[in-house]
Amino acid sequence: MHSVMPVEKLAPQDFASDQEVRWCPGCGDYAILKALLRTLAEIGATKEKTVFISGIGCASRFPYYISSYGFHTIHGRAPAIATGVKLANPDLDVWVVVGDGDGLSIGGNHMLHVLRRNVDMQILLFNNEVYGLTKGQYSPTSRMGTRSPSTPQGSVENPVSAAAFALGSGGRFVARSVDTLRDHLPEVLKRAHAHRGASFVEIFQNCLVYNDGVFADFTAKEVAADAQIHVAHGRPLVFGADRGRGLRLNPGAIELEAVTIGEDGVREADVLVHDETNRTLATMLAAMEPPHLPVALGVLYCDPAPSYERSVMAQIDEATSRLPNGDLNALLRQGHTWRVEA
Amino acid sequence: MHSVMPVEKLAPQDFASDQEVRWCPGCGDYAILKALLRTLAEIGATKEKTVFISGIGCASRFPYYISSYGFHTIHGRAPAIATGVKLANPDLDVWVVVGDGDGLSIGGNHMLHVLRRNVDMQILLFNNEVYGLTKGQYSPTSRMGTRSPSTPQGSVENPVSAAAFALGSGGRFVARSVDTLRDHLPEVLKRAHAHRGASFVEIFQNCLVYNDGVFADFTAKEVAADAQIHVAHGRPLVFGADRGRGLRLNPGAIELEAVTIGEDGVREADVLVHDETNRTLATMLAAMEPPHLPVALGVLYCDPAPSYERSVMAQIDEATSRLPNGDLNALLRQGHTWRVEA
Amino acid sequence: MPSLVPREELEAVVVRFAGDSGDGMQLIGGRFAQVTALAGNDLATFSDFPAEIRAPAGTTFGVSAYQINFGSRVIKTSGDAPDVLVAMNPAALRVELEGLRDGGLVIVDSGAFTERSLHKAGYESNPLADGGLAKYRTLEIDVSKLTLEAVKDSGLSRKEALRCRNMWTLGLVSWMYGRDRQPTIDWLHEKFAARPELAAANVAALDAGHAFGETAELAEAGHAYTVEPAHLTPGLYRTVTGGEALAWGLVIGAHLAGLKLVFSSYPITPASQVLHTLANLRQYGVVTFQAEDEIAAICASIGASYAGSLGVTSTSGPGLALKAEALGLAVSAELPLVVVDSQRAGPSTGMPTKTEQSDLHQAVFGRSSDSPLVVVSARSPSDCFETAIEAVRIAIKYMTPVIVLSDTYIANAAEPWMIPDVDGLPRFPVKHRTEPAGFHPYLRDAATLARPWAVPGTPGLEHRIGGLEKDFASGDISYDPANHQRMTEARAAKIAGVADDIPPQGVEDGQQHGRLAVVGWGSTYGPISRAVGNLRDEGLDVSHIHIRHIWPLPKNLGDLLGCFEHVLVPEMNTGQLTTLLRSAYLAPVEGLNKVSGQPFRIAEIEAAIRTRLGA
Amino acid sequence: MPSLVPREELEAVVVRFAGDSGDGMQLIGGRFAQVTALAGNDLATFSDFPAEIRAPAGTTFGVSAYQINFGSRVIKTSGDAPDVLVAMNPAALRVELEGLRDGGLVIVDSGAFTERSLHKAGYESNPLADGGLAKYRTLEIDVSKLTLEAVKDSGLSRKEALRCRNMWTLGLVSWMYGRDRQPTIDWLHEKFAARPELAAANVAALDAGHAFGETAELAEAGHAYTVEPAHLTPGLYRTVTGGEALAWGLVIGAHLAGLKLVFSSYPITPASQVLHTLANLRQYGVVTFQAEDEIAAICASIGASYAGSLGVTSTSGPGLALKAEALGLAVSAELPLVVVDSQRAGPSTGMPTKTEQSDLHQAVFGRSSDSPLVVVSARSPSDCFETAIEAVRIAIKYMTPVIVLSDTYIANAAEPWMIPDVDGLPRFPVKHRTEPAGFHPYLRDAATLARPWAVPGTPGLEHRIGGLEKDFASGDISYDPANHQRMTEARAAKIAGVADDIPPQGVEDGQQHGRLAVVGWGSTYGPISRAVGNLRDEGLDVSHIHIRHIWPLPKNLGDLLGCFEHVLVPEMNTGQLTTLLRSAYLAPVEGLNKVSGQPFRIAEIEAAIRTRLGA
Ligand SMILES: Cc1ncc(C[n+]2csc(CCOP(=O)(O)OP(=O)(O)O)c2C)c(N)n1
Ligand SMILES: Cc1ncc(C[n+]2csc(CCOP(=O)(O)OP(=O)(O)O)c2C)c(N)n1
Ligand code: SF4
Ligand code: SF4
Ligand SMILES: [Mg+2]
Ligand SMILES: [Mg+2]
Repeated sequence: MHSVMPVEKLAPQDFASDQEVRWCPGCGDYAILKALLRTLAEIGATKEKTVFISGIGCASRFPYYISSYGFHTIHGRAPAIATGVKLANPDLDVWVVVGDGDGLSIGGNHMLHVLRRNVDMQILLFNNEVYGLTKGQYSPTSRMGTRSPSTPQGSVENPVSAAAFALGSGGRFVARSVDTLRDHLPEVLKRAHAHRGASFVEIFQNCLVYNDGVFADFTAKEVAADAQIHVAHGRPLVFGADRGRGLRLNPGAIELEAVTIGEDGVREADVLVHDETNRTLATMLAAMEPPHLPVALGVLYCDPAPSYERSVMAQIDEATSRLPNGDLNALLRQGHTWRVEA
Repeated sequence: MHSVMPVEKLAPQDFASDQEVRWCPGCGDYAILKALLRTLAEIGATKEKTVFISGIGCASRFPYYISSYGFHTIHGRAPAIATGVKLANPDLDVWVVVGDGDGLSIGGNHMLHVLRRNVDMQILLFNNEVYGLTKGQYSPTSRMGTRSPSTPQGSVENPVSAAAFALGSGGRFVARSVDTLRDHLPEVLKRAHAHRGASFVEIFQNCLVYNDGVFADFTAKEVAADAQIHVAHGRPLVFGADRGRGLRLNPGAIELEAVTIGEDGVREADVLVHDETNRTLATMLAAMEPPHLPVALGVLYCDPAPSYERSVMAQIDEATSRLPNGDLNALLRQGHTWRVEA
Repeated sequence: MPSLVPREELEAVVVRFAGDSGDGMQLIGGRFAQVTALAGNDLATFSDFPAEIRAPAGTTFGVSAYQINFGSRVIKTSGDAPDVLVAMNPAALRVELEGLRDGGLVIVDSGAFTERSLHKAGYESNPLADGGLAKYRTLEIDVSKLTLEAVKDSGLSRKEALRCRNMWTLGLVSWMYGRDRQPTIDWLHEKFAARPELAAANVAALDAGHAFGETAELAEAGHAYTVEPAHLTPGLYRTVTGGEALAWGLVIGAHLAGLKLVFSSYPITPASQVLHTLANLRQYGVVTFQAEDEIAAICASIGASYAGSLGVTSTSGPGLALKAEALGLAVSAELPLVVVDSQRAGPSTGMPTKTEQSDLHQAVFGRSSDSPLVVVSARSPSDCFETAIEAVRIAIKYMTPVIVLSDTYIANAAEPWMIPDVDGLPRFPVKHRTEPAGFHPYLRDAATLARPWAVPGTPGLEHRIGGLEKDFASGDISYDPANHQRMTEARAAKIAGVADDIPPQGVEDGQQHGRLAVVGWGSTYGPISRAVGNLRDEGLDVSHIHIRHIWPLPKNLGDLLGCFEHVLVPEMNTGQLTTLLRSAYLAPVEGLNKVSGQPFRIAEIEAAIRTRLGA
Repeated sequence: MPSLVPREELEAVVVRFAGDSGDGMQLIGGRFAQVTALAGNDLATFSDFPAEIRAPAGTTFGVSAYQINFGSRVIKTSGDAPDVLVAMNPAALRVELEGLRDGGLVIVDSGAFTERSLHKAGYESNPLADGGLAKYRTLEIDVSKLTLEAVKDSGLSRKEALRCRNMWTLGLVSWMYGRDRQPTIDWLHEKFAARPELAAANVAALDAGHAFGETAELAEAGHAYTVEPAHLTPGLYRTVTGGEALAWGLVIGAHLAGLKLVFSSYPITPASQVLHTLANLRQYGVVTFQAEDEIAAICASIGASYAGSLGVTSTSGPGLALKAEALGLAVSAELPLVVVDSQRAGPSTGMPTKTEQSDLHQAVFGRSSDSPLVVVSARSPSDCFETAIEAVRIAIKYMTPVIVLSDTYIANAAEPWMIPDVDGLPRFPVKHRTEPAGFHPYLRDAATLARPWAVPGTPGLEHRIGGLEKDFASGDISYDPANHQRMTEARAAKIAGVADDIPPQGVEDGQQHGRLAVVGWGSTYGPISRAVGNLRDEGLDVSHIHIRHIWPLPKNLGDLLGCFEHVLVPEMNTGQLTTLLRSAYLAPVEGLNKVSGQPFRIAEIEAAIRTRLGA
C-alpha cells in the first residue's frame, strides 16, 4: 500500500559540515572525526535525526564538524543537556562528545547519573589525559607524576580510570578504542550506537601539543600487539603478535594474569573467553595496565536494560491511556470546588 | 626530659554537644550518633583536633551534636570543603557526614574526586535511600519502583550502589555497616579512622518517616543471619545462623555464589577467604543483594596508599628545604630586572 | 442544620492553629479553610512550619502553625495579629502567644499542660495559673481528656486516640463559626476508607468538639460567631496554594503554546511542591525529571527546549545560584526556558522554611557578563497561575529564559480561586521553523528580535549552536569585535522590547498621582493592598502600584512614579527593587525593608505610610 | 655599540607583531618589550591571541598578535592604532591591517605571500601587488629567504630553519629602534642551552635581521628611529603581567597577614595564569590545588579559611557563576576569602580570549538573598599586586569574602613595575582567637562587626557553624524573626563599614569639580587617563576619577560626583557601574559602553568627552 521511498544512503563526507576544522594539525581528534563520519554513513544515519551534544574543550568542538544538529554547550554538562533532549524527543539519535576534563572532572556527576539512569545515547569520551583547550594542565586521568603548568613538580593524584568509573556507576555499555585504530574504532562506535541505553566509549586520543605520545606504551606500532588486547564477546581473550598470549583467571588471587599459550603447561582452553555481560570480568579488564597486562580494547561490557527515557514514556503512555482526552478543565476542577452564585 | 601530661581519656558523653538533637524520634541517625560518640572515646580523640564537616540533609545535622569543631556547609560540597581543611591543616582529624542525596546526587562528583585523590578523612554516608529533609523524594540509591512524591508511579531509575561507586572511583577504603549494629558499627568506624587516606563508610540508616523498613530484607532480626555477611580480612566468608553458609567463587562464570557447607560436597576449604586488598573481590562483595546473596558488611576493601594532602606537604617540604629562608624580595626580583637611576 | 444559639456577626476573623509538628495542625487548618470557603467567605491562609521533619515532641522549635483569615469582605492577607489562637500544648502557647492581638481569645488544651511539657517548652511556672494570660480571653478545655472519652469505644490505643485531639478541636472551632461539619465527615470517610475504625474515631471526636460548643454555654460566653458570605465574583471556585497554581499554570501555558512540557527539578524547600504536583500529571503528558542537582535540572530543561519542548525548571535561591552558569548558556543560545524561583530566607541555607523576596537582584543581575533575560513575579497563590502562563508566552515568543519569582509565603499559602475556563484562554501556538530556504539559526525576527526555533528532527535545518559568540547573520562562531557589540546590543534590545508587549503599569488602588505611591511586587500585595485601602478609607492620599514585570519594567513606570511626591517600596529584602527603580528612573525611591522571614503586617505598612504623610 | 645612522626621534611608538599562532609572535613581542624596558622606555603591551590552541597554519582565525606601546613619556595603554605592523603572512595582514593608523608602516615577509597562503587568508589577489597597501608605507622583505640564508650552516631542517623568521624580524625591528641585541642573545643561549645548534641559528637570524637594517639603507628610507628613556621614578624595575602581579600580591598579602596561602582553582581562560604562577611557588610554602571544578575550588578555599589559612580561589565569569552558591555560604559563615575574577567576554562561553568588564553586577549582586560582600578592582597589570594585598587585608579584618575583578586585558598585558621592598610593606598580622573565656562564634567586634576567627585545633573553642541563620549572641541556629532581621542588618552594616577603612575617592587628574568627570574602574584606566590628559592639555574642563573599591563605594564619592555637571562612565559592558552609581547617588550618570572584546581606544574616549563638552 505504502510506497516506501528508497532513502539514499549518505556517504561519510555527506556528514562533514562546512565549518573549518580548528584543531591543531596532527591532533588525534581528526582521526576520530573521520571514524565517526564513516560510522554515521555505515549505520545509515539521517542528518536531521542525529544530534551531537558536547561540553567545552578541544574535543567538544566536535559538533561543529558534523552536518547534523549540534549543540556545543557548557563545560561538563553535556550529559544533562542530552538527557533533556531525549526526554523531549526520544526518537532523536543523540551522541555526546566530551573530553576527559569535561566528562570526568567538572562533569563527573552528570556522567555517573546518566550512566546509572541508562539514558539512550552514545557518550564518546576523548581521553587525552590533559586539558587541551586551556593549555595543558593535568586532568583527572593524568598519571601520577604528570608535570603540567599546574603541577610543575608532578601530579600527586591517583588518576580515575574512565572505564572503571563507568562500570562502578552502573553503566551498561562500556567500550574502548584508540583514535588511530582506523577499523576498530568505527566498529566500536557501531556497537555503541546499536546499544539501547547509555553507551560509554573511552577513546584514547593523542594531544600532540600538550601530551604527545602519552599512550605510546600501548599504541606505538612496536608494542601494540603485546600491549593491547582486542576483546570480543564469546571469543578467547588472546593477544600478542601471533595471538600466542592470553588472559587467565587466577582464582585463588581473583585476578587476571597474562600467560603464553604453550608455555608452563598453559593450554588454549585455560584462556578465558570474553563474556561482555559479566561486570566483574569487565571491571578486571578495565583495570589492566601495561607493562604487566595489556590494555583491553573493544566492548568490555554490554548488558542491556530498559532505557530511562523509554521507561518514562511508557509511564506516560500508560497514564494517558487511562485518561485518553486529558481534559485540562477537569484537572483544574479536581477535588473540592464550590460555586458562588450571582 | 619532657614530662608528658597524661591526657585524660574522654568518655562517649564528653563528645556530645549541648545542642538539642533535632531528628525525628526513632530515626536511625540517633543510633549512629551513639556509635560515633563511642568511637571517638575509644580512639582517644581530642575535641579540638576533631572536625566534622557535613552537607545538607537530616544526616548533615550531625556536626551540631558533637562537641568538637563542626561545619554544616551546603548541599553536596562537604568533601570539597573537607579537602580544603586538610590542605590547610593536615593534622586535623576530619570526618565528613553526608546523606545519600548529599553524597551521591548533588555531591557525586566531589565524592569521586576526594576518593581518587585519597584525601585523609572518614566519609560516612548515611544511606536511607530517600531524601529525608525535603520530605521523602526518592534518591539515587532508591530502588527501582520506589514511589515517592516525585515518582508517584514508581521510580524507573537504576539506583547507584554506593560501595560499587566508591570502588569504581578508586576509593582505597570501602566499608559498610548498619545504624542498629551496635558493636559492628563502631568497629567499622575505628577501622575507617585508622586508615590513612579517604575512608568511605556506607551506613544503612532507617528513615522511619519516609522509608521505614526499607532495609528490613536484610536487617530484620529474623532474616539478618542469612541476609548479612560480616566480612573480615583473612577470615573465611561465612554467614548464616550457625555460620554454616559461605561464599564461593564460580571461576567459570567469574561470580560469587552462596553455598551451604556440607551440602553438595561443599567443604569449608571451598569457601573464599576475605582479602580486603583485592578490589575485584570487594567489587563482587559490594554487588551482592538479597535474596540470592547476603549483603556484605564490614571492611570490603582496604589497601592504603599515600594520602593526597601528605603528598602535597611532602612536595612543599622538599621545595622549601631547597630554599630555606623563602625570601619574598628575591621572588619578586627573579628574572630580568633593571634599575632606573635618579 | 443551623443551630439556634445567638451569634455575634463579624466582618473578618483571623484564627491560628498551633501545636506540635505531629499534632495535625496543617491538616485541620486546611479542613477549616475548606469548609470556610464552602460557606462563601473569602479567605487567605498561611502555613508556618519548622525546618525539622518531626522535631521532638513538645519543643518550641517543633511548633507548627496554620493561620486563616476569613471574612465577608475581600480578604487580602492571612491576617496580622490573630484574633483567636488555638494552642495544643505549652510550646505552641509560648511561641505563638506574642502574636495574638491584645484581648484575643486563647483556646488551650489544658490536659496537655503537664509539668513535663511545661518544662520542655521552657516555662518555669504554668501560664494558665500564673496570670500570664491576663491580657487575653481564654478558653481552657481539657481537650485530651474529652477526646479520649469521645473515642473510647473505637478500640484505638491511647496514643492513637489522642491523635484525634485535632479533630475535636476542629469540631469546636467549626461550631464557634457555625461551620458545616458534613464535608469534613465525608472527607474523613474517604481518607480512612481502608481503616474505618480511624474514620469513626475522628468523626466521633469532631462531633464531640462540636457538641461541646453547643452544650457548654459557650454561646453565652460570647464565643459564637457568624461570618456572612463575601461578595465574590460568581463562578466556580476552589482553594489553591501557590505551588499548585504555578504547576497548573505551566501545564496550561504549555497547552496554550501547543508544546509538550518537560519539567526538570531538584527538590528544595519551598519549591518541591511544584515538582510533586507535576509528577502527578503524567496522564496529561507532562514529563517530570528529578535531576541529580540544580545544574542538571536546568541543563535538561535547556536540552528539552532545544529539542522543541517547553523546558521548565524550578528551585529556590541557592538552587538558582547554581543555575547561573547554565542560564547564561540559555541567554546565549536564545532558547525559551522558564525558571521558577520560590524565594526563601537567606543568605545560604538561611531559614529554609521562611519567606523572603531577596532573589530579585540575583534574578536580574546574577550571571556572568551582560546576560539579559526576563523576570516576572507572582503576587498571590492564585496569581501564580497567570504569571506562569505569562512566563511561557514571553519565553517562546522571544526565545528567552524567563525567571518567575514566587516565595515561601505564596508557595504555601492558600486562597480561593475562581477556576478559569481553559478553552477560553488566549492561545499562542508555537511555530517551529521548518522552512529551509533562507534559514540561519540567528537571523532575528524584525519585530521581536527572536531567532527562529529550529528543532532537531526537522529535515534541512541541520545547524550548530553553542555558547560562543555567533555571527549576527550566519550564526557561525564569530570573534569579530563589531559583531560582538552588535549581538550584545541585540540581546539587550530583544529583552528591552518585551516592555512593548506587556500591559502598561496600572494603579491598583488610588489616584494616578498624588502624595505617596506605595510600590510593591510579589507577595507584599496583600498587606500593601489592605494597608493602602484602609488609609484611603481614612482619606489619605496614597496609591498602590504593584509590579508584575520586574525586568524589563513597564514602559510607563518611570512617568507614573514621577507623578508622586514620595515613592515607598516595601520589600522583604534590604532594598532590591528599590535599587532597580532608583537606577532606572533616578527617582528618590525609599525602601521599607523587612527581613525577618515573616510577611509584612498590614499595620507595619500603615505606620510607614502615616509617617511619610505625616498623618 | 651605537650605530651611526641618522635616527628620527620619537616620543612614543606602537608596534604590532602579527603572525600565525606557530610563528612565535608572543615570543618576539616579549623579547622586544624586555629590551625596550632595559633601554629605559616606559611601555605597555597587549597579547591578542586566538581561542584555538594551534589553529591550522595560515588561517585568519589563527592569527596571533602582540602589541607594544613604548616611549619617552609615561605610557598608559598599549596604544590605539599601531604605527608599525609586522605581518608574517597574508592572514596576519588581512586581519590586522584595518587597525594600522593611516600612513603607518607595514613590514611584511613577502616570501610568505604564496598563492596558497593568499588563498587561505581569503585574498583574491595579492595585496602587495594590487595596491591594497596604498594608504600605508610598506617594507616588503623576503624574510623567509633571508632567514634560510642566514641559518643555512646550522644544520637545521628547512622547517626548523624557517622557525627562525621571528628572530630575523626581531633583529630588524631592534635595529629600527636602536635596541641592544645582547640581552636577547644571552637569553637565546640560556633557553637553548640543551640545543646549541638552535641557539646559534636563532642568533644568526637575529644578527642577519639587524644587519639588514644597517646595510639596506633603511635609515635613508626613514626607518631608523630613536626613543629616549622615559622619566621613571628611580628604582628597580621588571615587567609584569596582571596574572603574575596578582599571584605575587596574594603571596605577599598572606605573608603580611602571617597566614599560609591555600589557593584552589579550576583552569579557565584567562585566569589560569594565576594558578600556574602560584603552582611554581611551593618553595614559599604556597599550597595550590587544582580542583575538579569551580565549585570544589571555592569550597576547598572556604575549608582552608575555616581551618585558619588564607583561602583564595580564582576564575573567570562562568566560573564565578558556579561559585555563587558557595559564596553565599562564605557570607553566612563569615569567613575570610579572596575570589579573583579575570573577566572575559560573554555571555556564556562568549569569546574566551577577549576582554570585557561585564561581571560587576555578578560580583555585587550575583548571589541568593541579601549576601553583601566586598568587591575591589585592579586597573592595570602592576596594580593587581596592590589590589590583591588590599583584598587580603579586608577579607581577614572583616571576616568576609572579597571579590577581585581583573580582566583578560590586564591578565595578559605587561608593563614595567617598580619592585617594592616587601619588608617595607605594612603588616596586618592575623590574630586567631584562642581565649575561651567569653567566646561565642558570632559575637562581633564592636568596631569592625567581624566575628572572631576561631580555628579548629584550638583547645576550648570547639563550636559549630554553618549556613543556617545564627543567633546574634550565642551563634546557635536561630529561626527567630527579630534575630534574622538583626543579623541581616549586621551583615550589611559590616560590609558598609569597610567604606570607613578605605581611602576617600581621589581625582586622578583634573579638578575636584567642573564640567565633566570621567569615572572609570578597572582596565579602562589607561585609555581614560590618556584621553583626559590629552584633552586637559588642550584646556578642556574634564577630570578623571578612577574607582578601586566597587563595593562598598568610597564614602565621599557621591559628594564628589555631585561637584560635576556631567558624569561619564566608560565601561566595557552595557552599563554596570553606571547602574550602581545611579542607584547609590541618584546622579544622572551616563554610560559610554563598548562591548566588542577590545579595550577602549583613547580616541573613542576623547570623542565622547568632546561631545559632552561640545568641544
Ligand atoms: C565553567 C568552566 N570552567 C572552566 C572552563 C575552561 N575549560 C575549557 S575546556 C577545559 C578542559 C579541557 O579539557 P578536556 O575536557 O580534557 O578537553 P580537551 O581540550 O583535552 O579535549 C576547561 C577547564 C570553562 N570553559 N568553563
Ligand atoms: C543547593 C541545594 N539544593 C537542594 C537543597 C534541598 N535539600 C536539602 S537536603 C536534600 C536532600 C536530603 O537527602 P539526603 O542527602 O539523602 O539526606 P537525608 O535528609 O536523607 O539524611 C535536599 C535536596 C539544598 N539545601 N540545597
Ligand atoms: S591542544 Fe591537543 S587536544 Fe587540543 S586540538 Fe591541539 S592537539 Fe588536539
Ligand atoms: S525524616 Fe527520616 S532521616 Fe530525617 S530525621 Fe526523620 S526519620 Fe530521620
Ligand atoms: Mg582532555
Ligand atoms: Mg537520605
